[in-house]
Amino acid sequence: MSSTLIFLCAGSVLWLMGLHGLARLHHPIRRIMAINIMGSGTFMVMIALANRGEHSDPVLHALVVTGLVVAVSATAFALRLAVAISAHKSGKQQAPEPNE
Amino acid sequence: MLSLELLFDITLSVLLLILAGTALHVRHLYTGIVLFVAFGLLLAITWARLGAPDLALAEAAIGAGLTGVLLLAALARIGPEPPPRRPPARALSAGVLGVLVLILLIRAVLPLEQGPQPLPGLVSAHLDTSGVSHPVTAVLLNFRAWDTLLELVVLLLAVLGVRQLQPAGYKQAHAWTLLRAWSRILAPLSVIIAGYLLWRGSHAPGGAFQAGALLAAGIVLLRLAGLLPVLRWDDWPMRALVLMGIVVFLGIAAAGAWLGSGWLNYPPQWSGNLILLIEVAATLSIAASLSLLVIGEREELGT
Amino acid sequence: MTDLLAWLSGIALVFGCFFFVAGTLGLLRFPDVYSRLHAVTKADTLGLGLVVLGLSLRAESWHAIAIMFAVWLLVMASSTTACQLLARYQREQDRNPEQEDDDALP
Amino acid sequence: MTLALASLLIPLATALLLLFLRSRAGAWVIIASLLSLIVAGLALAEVVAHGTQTLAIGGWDTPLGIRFELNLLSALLLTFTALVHLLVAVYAERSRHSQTRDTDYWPLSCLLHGSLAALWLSRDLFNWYVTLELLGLVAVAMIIISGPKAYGPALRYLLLSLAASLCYLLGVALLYGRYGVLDIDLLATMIDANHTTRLALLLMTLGLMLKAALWPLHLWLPAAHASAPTAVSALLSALVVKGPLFILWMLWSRMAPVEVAQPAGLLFALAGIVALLAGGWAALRTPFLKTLVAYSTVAQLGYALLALGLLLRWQQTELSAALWLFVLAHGLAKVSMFLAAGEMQATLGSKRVSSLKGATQTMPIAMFAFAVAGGSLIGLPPSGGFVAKWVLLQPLLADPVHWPWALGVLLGTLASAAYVFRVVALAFDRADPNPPNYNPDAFAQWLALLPALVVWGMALYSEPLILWLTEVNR
Repeated sequence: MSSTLIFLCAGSVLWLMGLHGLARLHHPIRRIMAINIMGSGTFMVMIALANRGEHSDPVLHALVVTGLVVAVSATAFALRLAVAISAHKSGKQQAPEPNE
Repeated sequence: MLSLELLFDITLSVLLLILAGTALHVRHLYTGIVLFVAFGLLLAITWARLGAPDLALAEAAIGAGLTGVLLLAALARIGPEPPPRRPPARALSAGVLGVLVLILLIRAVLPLEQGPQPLPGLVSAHLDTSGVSHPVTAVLLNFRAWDTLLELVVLLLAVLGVRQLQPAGYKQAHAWTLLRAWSRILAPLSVIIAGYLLWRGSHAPGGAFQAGALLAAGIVLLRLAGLLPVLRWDDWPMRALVLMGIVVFLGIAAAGAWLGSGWLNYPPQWSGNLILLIEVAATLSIAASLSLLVIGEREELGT
Repeated sequence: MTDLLAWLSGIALVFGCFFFVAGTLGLLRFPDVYSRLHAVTKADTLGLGLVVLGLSLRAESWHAIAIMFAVWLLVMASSTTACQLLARYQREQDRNPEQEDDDALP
Repeated sequence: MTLALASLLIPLATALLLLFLRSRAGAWVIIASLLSLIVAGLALAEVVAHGTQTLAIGGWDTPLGIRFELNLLSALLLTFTALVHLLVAVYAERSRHSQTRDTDYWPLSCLLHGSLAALWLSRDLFNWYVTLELLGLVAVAMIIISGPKAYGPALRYLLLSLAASLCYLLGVALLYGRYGVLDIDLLATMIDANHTTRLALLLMTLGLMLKAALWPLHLWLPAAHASAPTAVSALLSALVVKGPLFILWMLWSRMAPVEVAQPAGLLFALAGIVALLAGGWAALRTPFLKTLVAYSTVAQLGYALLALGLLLRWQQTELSAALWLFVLAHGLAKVSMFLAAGEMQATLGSKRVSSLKGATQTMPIAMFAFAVAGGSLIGLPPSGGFVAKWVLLQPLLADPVHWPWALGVLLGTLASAAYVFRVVALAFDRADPNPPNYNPDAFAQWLALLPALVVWGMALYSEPLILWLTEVNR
């Protein structure tokens, strides 16, 4: 039992929780959060793998940095898309009313 | 028995799992988002614990900070809606399937506690010729620079994608005086820290992405406080900023291919300076793109 | 001397943690937004201050102490601002009760 | 290799230039894709003459760096991508109905071209992840050009595509944890059939199948492809779904251990047969024209899946040729079909198949393009689709044990014939033709016909094509 193993397992569970959430949840924001949790689980597996040896593995760290930027770009795009959908849905029913 | 370190690790992972679960399934969406931000911060601590300070910085800035702002902004405009409940039979079957997949996953990761790791050795062997002394930066901007270049294109595509959306009718709230005063102090600080992170990236944890994200956070804050004018894609300096990173990167790659040494192959005596140049351009591009993603509106973006 | 410092630092850390726990409990259990804010900002300011104090007593260089002090100052300033903004938002909500408040914590 | 890199760089640089100048001039894109096509053709000639070339990016050899490999298949796919992009760009520039006038379609299509070129050349598992994300984002960005009604399918596509990428990425992480390298050929030398490898392959395969809309993970495709602008639907069906398919083929035919690949091949082949039938049936039933064409993509991808499965099952490398011939023929035919369908739909003013009544009279050229492209999808000789099917059927007919598979192909052919004839028969019903809302645009219809003619022309070059594609598998 080592910390690598703990985080490998925790990462797998997180990934699965994200996948499950994506399949079961309906609200777009929740689904987007689920995908982010799935991503965090994947990154956790990668970083736990990087932490195995004497020195941590810089290649995996670099891959995760790339993955994080990809994740945040996609999240931002998805959220804006979700907002646009709800705006156009409510726009069909009544004139759009700025919230807040 | 259990050492203190293991106890800490176990507590951390259990907390993460609980936070993730409640963030997804809690009744109020707002609570879920707050918990999700907390999850991101705890994740940053986990990365630091696992010896990845670069990622801890990136996660805190990008994962927790910007994603949190994005989620809350989206919630304000979409509004919560009660999710319809699924019949319990399907929940049960999903649960059984989940446990099965989990067993497969755990069986697959168990042997990974030890494994061959040829790359870290190679990285440190070639670190001297890479032009920087921090291994993660060396991988990002030299050994696997092509990934990084494409990743900048991903960011650009997200900006372009948001640009295709038609206006959603959204008015920015009026900012209070205190917020304005506080952002006047914070924004310069974020610029200084971003510059420091960028400079530090060549020899220690830090680098273009962390710096860009921090810079973007400063810009977003100023914009929300109403201290910055609207960010328009239509202004050519904005477009130039967004595209600069890719142009500089591609330019250096193509010049290398043209002048002899090869695609993305930096001449050894210049590699340090070239990497710095790319990093500065990339930082500005990332900051501009992320700010457009978070606060750019179609009315402001489009024609 | 070192012993004394270690003891002092330990006490400060314990008290710091106590304030964090108390603040969290207050956040969860107090009835309205204002008292919750009171609890949580107190935790930030006092709890973090004590933790920083405790760690400073153990620090090896002035540099580290300066950084921790800067962290404390920044956190204090931002929590003050955030608290003020939240309280103000809540007061506006209280004045216009017709706007339904879906976002309140349960 | 320089030529291949140029073919990748030209569209990327054009996209950046267009974005900076805020230009929406299609002529630039046409010139750029023509240049890219010429350069890719030269690269293909070079590979034919001198064999496979590799490039270590940045001068760093694997496993440290990323490797590009230009073999016959990559060169062919580069050429194919540039050709399809060119054909679609000419149509989109000229037609009134492409729904891409004065939009960001132009820089986006260039970015799509560049991303695919990067995918064809790369041989690195993680680099493929980044190119997959590029493809997903660019596809979604292009779908939402057509306006708010496409937002729903686009969001669904985006979320599924992200989840699929993360499946793939977890698989890559497991493989890296087990073997410590990311280059596919290095992995192929080390890999053995253990539990981690199996699960990693399963995760990557599921992710890629979802992205390539292979049955049973295809449900997002019809809505997304049908709601996109016409030119975009053509690009999506012809190119985007082929990217993940390429990676899937690489993983299984080059890297996976034989004892895992053989049982998996059976599953792939069965899924392929089901895809042929289910996709064909859905195409036969749907009331909407573009949805019909989109379901036909699902069905046609079944052939590719079947070829991949049998290739793995019997370890017969000739079947790679069948797979890639299907991809090329289907891509060109589908471009023609989508362009013709979009042109007819816009001119006749209805999305329904029933509005095509008498279309041979009102829009004869577009209907002809649809029928010619459909002929290739059915596999009528001497079209590209026929060549592909012929290469696939040869080993199936050689041995009576394999005849059940041939029966599956036959049923699939019948299904595709059914949905093509459903449209064509309606179009020949000239008794009471549906009057067009606009004057039919003859030139745009000719442009829609062009790719279909190319796919029939493919048959003329079938011999070198088969020869090259048989060699690609090591």
